Amino acid sequence: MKHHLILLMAAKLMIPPILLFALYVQFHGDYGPGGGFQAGVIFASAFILYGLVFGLDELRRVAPLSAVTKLMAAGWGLYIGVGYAGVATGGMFLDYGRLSSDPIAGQHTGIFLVELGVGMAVASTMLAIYQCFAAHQSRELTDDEW
Amino acid sequence: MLAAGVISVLGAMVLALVRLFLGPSTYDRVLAVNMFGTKVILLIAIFGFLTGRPDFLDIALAYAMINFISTIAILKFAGYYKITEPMTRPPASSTIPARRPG
Amino acid sequence: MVNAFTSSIGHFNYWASVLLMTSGIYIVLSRGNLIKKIIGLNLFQVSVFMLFISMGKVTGGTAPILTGRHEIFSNPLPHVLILTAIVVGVATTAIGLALVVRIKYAYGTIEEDEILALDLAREQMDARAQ
Amino acid sequence: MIRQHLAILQVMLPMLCAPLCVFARRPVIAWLIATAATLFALAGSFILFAQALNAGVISYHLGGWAPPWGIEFRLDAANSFVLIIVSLVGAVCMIYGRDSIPREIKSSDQPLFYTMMMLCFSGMLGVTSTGDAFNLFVFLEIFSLSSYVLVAMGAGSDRRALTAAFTYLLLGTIGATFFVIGLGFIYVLTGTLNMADIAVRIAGMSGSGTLHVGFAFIIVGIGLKLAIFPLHLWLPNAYTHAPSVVTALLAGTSTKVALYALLRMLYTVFSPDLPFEALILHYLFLPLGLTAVFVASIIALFQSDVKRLLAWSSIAQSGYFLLGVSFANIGGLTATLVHMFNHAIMKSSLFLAVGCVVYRTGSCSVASFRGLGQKMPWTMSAFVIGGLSMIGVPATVGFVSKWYLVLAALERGWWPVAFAIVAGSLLALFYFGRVIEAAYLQPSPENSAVTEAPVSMLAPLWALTISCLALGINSELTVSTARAAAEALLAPHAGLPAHMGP
Amino acid sequence: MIIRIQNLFPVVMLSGAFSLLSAALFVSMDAVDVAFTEAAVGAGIATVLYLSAISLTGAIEKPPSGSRAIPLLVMTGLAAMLLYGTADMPAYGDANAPAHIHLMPEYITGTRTQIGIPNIVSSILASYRGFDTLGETGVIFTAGAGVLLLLRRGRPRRELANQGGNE
Repeated sequence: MKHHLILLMAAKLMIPPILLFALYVQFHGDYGPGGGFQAGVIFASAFILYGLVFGLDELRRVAPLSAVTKLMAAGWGLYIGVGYAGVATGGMFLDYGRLSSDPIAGQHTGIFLVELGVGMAVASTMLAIYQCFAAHQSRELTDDEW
Repeated sequence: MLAAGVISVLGAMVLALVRLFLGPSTYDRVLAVNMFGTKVILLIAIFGFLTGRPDFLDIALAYAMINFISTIAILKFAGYYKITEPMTRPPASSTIPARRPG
Repeated sequence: MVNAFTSSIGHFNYWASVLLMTSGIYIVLSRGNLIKKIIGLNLFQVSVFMLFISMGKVTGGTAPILTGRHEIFSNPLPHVLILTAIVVGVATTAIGLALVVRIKYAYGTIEEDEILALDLAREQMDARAQ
Repeated sequence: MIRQHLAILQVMLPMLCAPLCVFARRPVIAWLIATAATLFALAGSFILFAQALNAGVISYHLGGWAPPWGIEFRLDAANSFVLIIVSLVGAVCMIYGRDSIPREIKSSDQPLFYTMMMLCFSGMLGVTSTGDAFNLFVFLEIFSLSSYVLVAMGAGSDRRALTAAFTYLLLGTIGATFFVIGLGFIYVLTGTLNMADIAVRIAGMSGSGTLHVGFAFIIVGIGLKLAIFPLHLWLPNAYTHAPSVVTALLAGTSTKVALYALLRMLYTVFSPDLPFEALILHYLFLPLGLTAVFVASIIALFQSDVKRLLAWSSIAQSGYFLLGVSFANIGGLTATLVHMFNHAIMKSSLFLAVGCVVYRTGSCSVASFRGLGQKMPWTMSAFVIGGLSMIGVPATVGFVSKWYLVLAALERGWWPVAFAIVAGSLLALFYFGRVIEAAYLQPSPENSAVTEAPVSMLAPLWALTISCLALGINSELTVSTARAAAEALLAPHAGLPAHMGP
Repeated sequence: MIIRIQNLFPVVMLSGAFSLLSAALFVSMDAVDVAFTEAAVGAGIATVLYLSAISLTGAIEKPPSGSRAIPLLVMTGLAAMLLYGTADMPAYGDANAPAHIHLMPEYITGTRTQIGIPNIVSSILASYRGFDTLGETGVIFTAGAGVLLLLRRGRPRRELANQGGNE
């Protein structure tokens, strides 16, 4: 006998659209409101919803903390890496103009990569923070602590 | 027409806030917060049309999702006192403790 | 009189955010509960964001996304700064709450005066031990 | 190519090492990465200083955008001088940390701990290098957030580290937010965030309330980070309970970076006319500085914990900085900068020496110093030299800074202030005397088996101690560097591109 | 209201609502990107974080003790200063404020010609002031690593056992 069957089903139905929406915000950020940071938060909140409904153990199975930590470092590393790519292609640090033959296309590539790095870092950081807090829930609150 | 919509939504928001402040029980407040969130979404949608930039519906969409998630978080917290338990199990106590005046 | 009225409209947003800012600071200074302090800090920061965004608004302007149909845009630079500041705010909140949780473990309370009393008792114990 | 990009690599290499340390499987590898990065930064800062002296100003345009639109790194003699201080103390602390950190931090936490150290270090370098006011705030936050966590890492041995970190977080965030508010006011007036551009555009206006309030908020915000006298509440606890390496790093660098930011704001952004002529700020700084020196020194007299004693002494020293600034002449500024460098060396070496004592005895109360003169001769002699230097005994760097402060006071004709500086040193004699007396004249507790600290900790400690003596005897080097830095600070419009000129 | 309530649970809900409201305000002031972020962070992530922190530490706040004079004094001083400062500011929405005429036109045309994406906020964020955003990501990374350092290991038994004495 499952409790909250409706909620479980609703959450299951909601999570894929949220992830899809996060990707839309990520890649449509150049044209409308949005960008890496917002997309990262929405992406993470989909996982947080999953964790809320199905429990922390299940969330850990899907997104283990060690992997999340590495992703966090990788996201920021990607941003810095794009910066170094600017130096390597003969421009200044974070200069995207030479990432492609045409400066404007280069800017597009640079902004795309940078936003991707931000999105990765933010999503994984939020998830890591949530997992850290959730992992500590070991004590029962009594009624009069309310 | 749209302006009238904005005004009525604002009125509804004020009413929701009143319930939020007074709300004797937690349920009242949760409902009020959720309704307040819904009204904000509506407000943004109408406002987008009012200023001629309907492409901002994106934001309203995002709000709807966030509002859903935070309401679930609040409710889960109210029912279980903690956020790790999977919701496939029954809550720790089946009733939300009565609000004390505060 | 009329002049004062228009200028008060012109600065209303600033005043509102100043009010919020001061109440945020008031919470931080006057409340003993550490989580409440962090909430106050958050309120303070959000009101600063409002101040900034008010500075960026241009009458008749629209959101700074090029469409080809609009010519006047609000100033996007404060928006950029505030995006960064929001991120900084949430980072501070996260670390602050993590510290609060650790303090709760270590002291068993998150009320400032109780923590101070515990620390004082310990210092007196140390002094006696020497 | 590296020379051309050195200004940015100096900051970004340590910053890249932060995520790299996360991937390190063993703490030693993380330590190696971190130490290599600090040594690179040290070498880089010396080269940059030489370049800045030659070229006047090094301007690095990030992203290839010209300054008022893009962010620039703007290095002159003043910031590259501060860069040297930061990277020197950072490198010494990292080498020292090889044996000290495993004692205080669990091995599974160490890679992340080194990540934090790197973030803190590169954040400080960034604050120092940047020429953009908002970018300064961003780096200030990286450095502050990581230092809150680093201070809290002392919780392994004492839970009070947590409350110390929390207070630090509250006040630090309020300070940073004040800085942002001030920045917003200035932005409304000028429409720019580039420091040099702000300076040019502010120069013409005066008497605007927005300008004054913006200025006040910026100064108070930085003052909270700098722990100038009434805003120092977070500092003693934070320094006392943090791990030894962290304390040495923060004591040696963080207040120096904040001081640099203050000087940059006072002299470059609000070219000296506004702070010192329109608002006569020196009449505020002078009493604050004097109170800081005396009150903090007297509180230090009554401390039973050596780290806390040194922390109060740091607050007293920030009073000396303020005094130097309040003289509002080039002599005072030079004295402040000389003292900044010297204080970084002395205070770090003192905290490192205390770290050695903690390493062996596990405590840093004055009582636990009893008899250490015989048991740990090298550590304690380094401590004594550091202490003498803080007092201002001739042939140490402390004497040099006091000397120039007194000279600057006399240059202004402020006899009582000069006298007060000497009296403040006398107080330092008393509080250091207590510790030294315990170490050399009191017998050690009987069953103590304390031995000398390992060489890997003594070597960096003595490197600082020797430079403390060498630069005290031959003061020409620091003083001439500091004078160049002071001149750079007082020449705000040097080296501006044509479209930004006044 | 947020100041007064001593039970923290409604306070958290209220601050979530406040955050949504301020996000709506941001939309009305044309700051759509900021509104997006504020809603996602303030109403979503921050609420969840506060709730989990409260469920760890208890939700009842002790009634405030001590004098209110000093906070009130600081508060009035601050308010007076800020009002004095804002009094000289250009009026809300003034298109001729220095902030809107100094660098802004170049950013707007530059976004068209040099970068070629419609969202000016994105172009400033990621390209003109890309280094700030690098730092911002660094701040987030710092927070993540910091929380990991502070909370990664489970509940520390030792701290409980000797209540934080020196070892």
